[in-house]
Amino acid sequence: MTVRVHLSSNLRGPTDGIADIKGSGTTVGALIDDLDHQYPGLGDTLRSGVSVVIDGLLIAHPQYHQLNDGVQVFFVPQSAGG
Amino acid sequence: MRYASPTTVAEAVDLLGSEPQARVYAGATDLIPQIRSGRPEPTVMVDLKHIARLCAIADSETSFTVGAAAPTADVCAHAGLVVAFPGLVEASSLIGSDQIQNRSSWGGNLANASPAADTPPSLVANHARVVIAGPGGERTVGVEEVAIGPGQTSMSPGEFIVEFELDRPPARTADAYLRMTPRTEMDIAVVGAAARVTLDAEGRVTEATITLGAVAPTVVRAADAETALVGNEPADDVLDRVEAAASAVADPIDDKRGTVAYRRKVAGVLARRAVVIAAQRAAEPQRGRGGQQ
Amino acid sequence: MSRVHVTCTINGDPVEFLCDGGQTLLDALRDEVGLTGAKEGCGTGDCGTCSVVMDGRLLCSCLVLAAEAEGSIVSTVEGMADGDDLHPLQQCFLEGAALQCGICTPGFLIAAKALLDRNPDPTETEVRYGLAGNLCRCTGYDKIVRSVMDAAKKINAGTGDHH
Amino acid sequence: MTITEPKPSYKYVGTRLVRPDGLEKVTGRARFAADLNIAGQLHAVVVRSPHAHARIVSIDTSAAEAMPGVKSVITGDDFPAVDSSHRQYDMCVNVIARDKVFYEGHAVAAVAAATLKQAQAAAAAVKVDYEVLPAVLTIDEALADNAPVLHSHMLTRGAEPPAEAASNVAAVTRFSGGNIEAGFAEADIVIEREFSTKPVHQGYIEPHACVADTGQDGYATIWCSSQGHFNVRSSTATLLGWETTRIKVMPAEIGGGFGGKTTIYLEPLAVALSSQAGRPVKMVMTRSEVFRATGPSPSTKIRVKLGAKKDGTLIAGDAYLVYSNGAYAGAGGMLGAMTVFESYNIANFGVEALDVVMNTARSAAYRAPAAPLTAFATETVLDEIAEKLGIEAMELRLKNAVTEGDLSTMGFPLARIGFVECLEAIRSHPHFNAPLAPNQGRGLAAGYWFNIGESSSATVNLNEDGTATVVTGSPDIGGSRASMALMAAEELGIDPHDIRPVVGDTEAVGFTDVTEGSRATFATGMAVVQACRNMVVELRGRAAKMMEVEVDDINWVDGHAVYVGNGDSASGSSGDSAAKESLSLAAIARKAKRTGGPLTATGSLEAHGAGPAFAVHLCDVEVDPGTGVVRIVRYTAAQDAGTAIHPSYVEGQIQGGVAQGVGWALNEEYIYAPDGVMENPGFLDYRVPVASDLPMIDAVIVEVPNPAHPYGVRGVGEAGIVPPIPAVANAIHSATGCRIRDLPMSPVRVLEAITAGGASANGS
Repeated sequence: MTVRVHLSSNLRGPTDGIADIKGSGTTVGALIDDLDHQYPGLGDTLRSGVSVVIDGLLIAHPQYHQLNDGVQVFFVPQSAGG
Repeated sequence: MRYASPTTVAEAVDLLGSEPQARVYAGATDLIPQIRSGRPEPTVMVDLKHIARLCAIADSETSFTVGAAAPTADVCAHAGLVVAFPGLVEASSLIGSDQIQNRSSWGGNLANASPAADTPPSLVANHARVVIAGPGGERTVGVEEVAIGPGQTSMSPGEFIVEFELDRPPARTADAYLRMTPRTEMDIAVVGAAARVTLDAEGRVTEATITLGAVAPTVVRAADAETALVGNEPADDVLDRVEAAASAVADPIDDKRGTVAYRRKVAGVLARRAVVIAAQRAAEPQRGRGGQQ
Repeated sequence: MSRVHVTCTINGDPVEFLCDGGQTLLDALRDEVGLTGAKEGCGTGDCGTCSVVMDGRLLCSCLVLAAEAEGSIVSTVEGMADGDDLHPLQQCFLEGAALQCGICTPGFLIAAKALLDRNPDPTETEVRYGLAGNLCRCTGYDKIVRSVMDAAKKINAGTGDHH
Repeated sequence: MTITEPKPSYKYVGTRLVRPDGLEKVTGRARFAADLNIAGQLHAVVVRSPHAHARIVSIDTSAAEAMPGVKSVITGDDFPAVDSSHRQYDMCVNVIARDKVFYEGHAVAAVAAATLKQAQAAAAAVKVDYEVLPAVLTIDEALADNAPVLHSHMLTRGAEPPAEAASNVAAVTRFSGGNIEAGFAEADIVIEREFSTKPVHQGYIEPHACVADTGQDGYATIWCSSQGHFNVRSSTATLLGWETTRIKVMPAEIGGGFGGKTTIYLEPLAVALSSQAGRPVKMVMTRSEVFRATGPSPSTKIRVKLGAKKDGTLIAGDAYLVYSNGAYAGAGGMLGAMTVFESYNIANFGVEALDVVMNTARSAAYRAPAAPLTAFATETVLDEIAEKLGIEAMELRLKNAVTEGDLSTMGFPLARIGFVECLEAIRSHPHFNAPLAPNQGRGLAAGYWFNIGESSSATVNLNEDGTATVVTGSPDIGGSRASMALMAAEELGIDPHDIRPVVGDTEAVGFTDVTEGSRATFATGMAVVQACRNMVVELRGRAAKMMEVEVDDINWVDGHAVYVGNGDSASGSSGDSAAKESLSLAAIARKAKRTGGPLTATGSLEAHGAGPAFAVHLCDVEVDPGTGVVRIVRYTAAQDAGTAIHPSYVEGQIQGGVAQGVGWALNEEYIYAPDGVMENPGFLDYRVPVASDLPMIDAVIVEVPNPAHPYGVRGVGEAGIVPPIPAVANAIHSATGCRIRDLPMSPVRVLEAITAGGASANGS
């Protein structure tokens, strides 16, 4: 299935600055594989130190997170805490 | 390391004379951390707190005698001292927490010879004398003669401070002490200022002693500020001169606690404020009889 | 090196222990006597977590030689409660959430008891200055100060009837 | 308390339960790390570098080994080599130096002996030959063209084009949105300011301590206090090159952490020493070691530029952040970039953040890491914009505050948040319009923190008397056990006093991440709720057996299995007729043996949906114009807790954050001598606030529930430290007309600013 993807601005190197793209996959991991085909190098960018926000939920380790039709996936840097 | 607790001055003198690595021990708020951090240990710690004379506080018609190891908590609780030397008592109360107040003493504060110590400026302002015991017997010197530099005193090996003597202040006389610290408590003076003034019946200053702490290797007496004050009422223009003179005499260093410029300026500010407080106190009706209520 | 033999009273019990001449009362309490309620936060008298009362005086036990305790009466946090009966300060600290991590709590309780023994009805300012020798990094002191004042009320009202 | 949405009526959640671990703590019986003594233990001390930057030429331990009582001596050579590409390289070489030391206090060797004195003496006899190198001690020095490079492998991450030569810049992070040039062109007012801050320490009162015992079977047990014992286990194993399962970590009570105990320092040394000596080894840091050799916060240089329209609408923002993380790479700059503009809608923005290294102790997390410093910059520039535009500081913030659906700096729409509600809580507080005395001033500031989720596990065991034990893997730093008991009580429907919450060791409970990111009550709370809900499913099944009814006919109501089906199906002859309609949890627990065995349930999850927390603070100060001394005279702090599970400990977190923030604002700083030696490694000259430095701190709990948590919890541990620095700075400006942009705002600095007539070091 195809989902809308938004990259936070620090992750847009491989897309030449494009923020909003589309990709497909039933999980976030599969989505990243697809995005890496479209934008070589984006896979590495999105696989380490990156979280996603889906339906308002921040998901820190999203690789196997299931994607439903029509969702938008926001890739954001991973936060930390004290 | 041995621990010894003599009960007389003579016994303490003997102990200190018998071993070169003996150390006097009272509050030891600095000594114990040094030992624990692995510094060489003294061979014997001579605890002076079991000598009654060193812990006693006594007063007479004319004077006070305060044991060198009397806890500052006791000084602050002594009604006679509180009335006669409110500034000196304030200075005493500022040494550390309640916990430290039960260990710190004028003797320790003076013998450590820290330029930032709180009580020496007030002790000097009140013309205190110290009795020092040692192998050669006892001698009495002005309190300003004890510390001669950071960590250095004029006392010989084997000597220790036994007690402080303070004359009862004359009528219409009072002192004050102020210090600047970043925190309200648990801190070391960045600048300290003590003032003692005597007023005449018209409110003019007849005698003044103004001293500064933490702005030079030892307590500094602000003679020009005293001169500016004597013969005058402590009005604004006079106080301006006091402030300027106190700033001018300060000779501080830059260090982790403050800068030269800051210490110099604040020395003047605190000296001025201390003079104002001392003069207000001196003018209180009950001071007419010279510190006795 | 021969050790110093000390006989004293701790929390009402006669205690004997051996210590080194340079050993602090804090280390002796913790390592020789087995009372670990007093903590070491700094070792320089700046944090108050090692507070004990010796012969009626509140002290930082990290700045006292153990040998000095000879013949003395020492009170630590372990002796504050009367059996299962908590001291009003302990009760108020619990109810008032005056502790978070709890490492400073023994020192605060001892210092607060010494404060109330000396000044049974302190103002907020007096409590704050009276406890200035005890550092707490968790609470911002608010609930500690309130709990001490609550305990003072309780004790003064006789509802916290306790030794 | 401001409650913004109808709140479900809870029976226990939201009450002020006396904390279950409290009795042990007020009687002195609670065991913190240094309170543990194991029979036969040795005492160990660390040999530390006296130099800020040096190559280790050689280490001669022979004299130390020959000294009385010495049982083992270790150096970096006793640990497996670690490659700079290893994920935990920095942690490994920070715990014990290999070829170079990077800061004064860096561990180079450790000695275990029968007594502490013997160990100290032997440590002093370890001979280390250093080749002293020039030290880099400030951000400017680190960035200078000819700067000595600390790490020859450090290529700037995120650099474009990719870095080819090593430098002291670990990483660069850039964020942007809209069109920044166009934004500033549209602005009616633009203000740009520079800020600088020093490292500060978390200042937990309990120094790091541990006891380690390595058995002949090669398995080690560690007793220690930490914010995460599973992390102690894995990090120690990494350093030793061991299988994780060879190590068991027993959590002691922890005497404060605030981020500083999320990493390790002593444990691998203790295990290695114990392994060599065949005896348990105890290690306790001195306060001086804590200051010199554990992680302070980063120091920073920050430049923030904001543009606004006349009506106060923020239209453009530009930020340049440099965070020094001390000796090794860290994430301060990136976290700064993620927080600097996060509280406000700014259509056009750009952020560039550098993470740099220098020869000071490796920084560790400190409560909302990075955010207090970006808030210092943004909130004081905002204050200046408000002043210049003649708009109230509160109105300016309300006008630009982010709300649900607004876009984060990172591009996603924000979920339900409570920022505006916090602003309104302060605006309607009596403090807001209270009169001020001479030399007093009032400052307003806001703060934001993400909060995080991560992994948590919980086990609920029902005991035969009907009480429950709730085991979690989260060290309790501030009362979280009480919160766990309340949530479990709410779920199970039993009195929280009948629940014993405990922190389990690494072999007693499922994996649980570090207590950080304000996650314990949020994420571990979710695991507890999950475990309890699993338990309720089991309890309904057992009750169905006892009542001889279908499980679907049983509801769980207020601690009871209640039969809600058609009465006919419950008419079995052998059933417990007295319990036909309702069985208490205790009654079911009593019969557990006969209905299927012990009642145990677990919950384990990776918590998603940590809700961001906002805080808004109002601070009154009084400034002594003669000395520059600033005293805090009144303080009110509002914070969105989502739902306050235990209001007392939520208030406590807020109040504690305020106190730390005030200390950071006014007096706390690392002071280094020119050779990089820390000059103030003690509580006398590192000035954390004492009780008399602070007023009561009025904590106002705002509750805008987090939709992702079963009880609406947001983390509360960190956001409270974010606004105090700018709140104090803005209050000082209000009192004196001076804007101070360098921390700490010490008396020296304040008096300088007053004397200069309102101009601070970098202009006004």
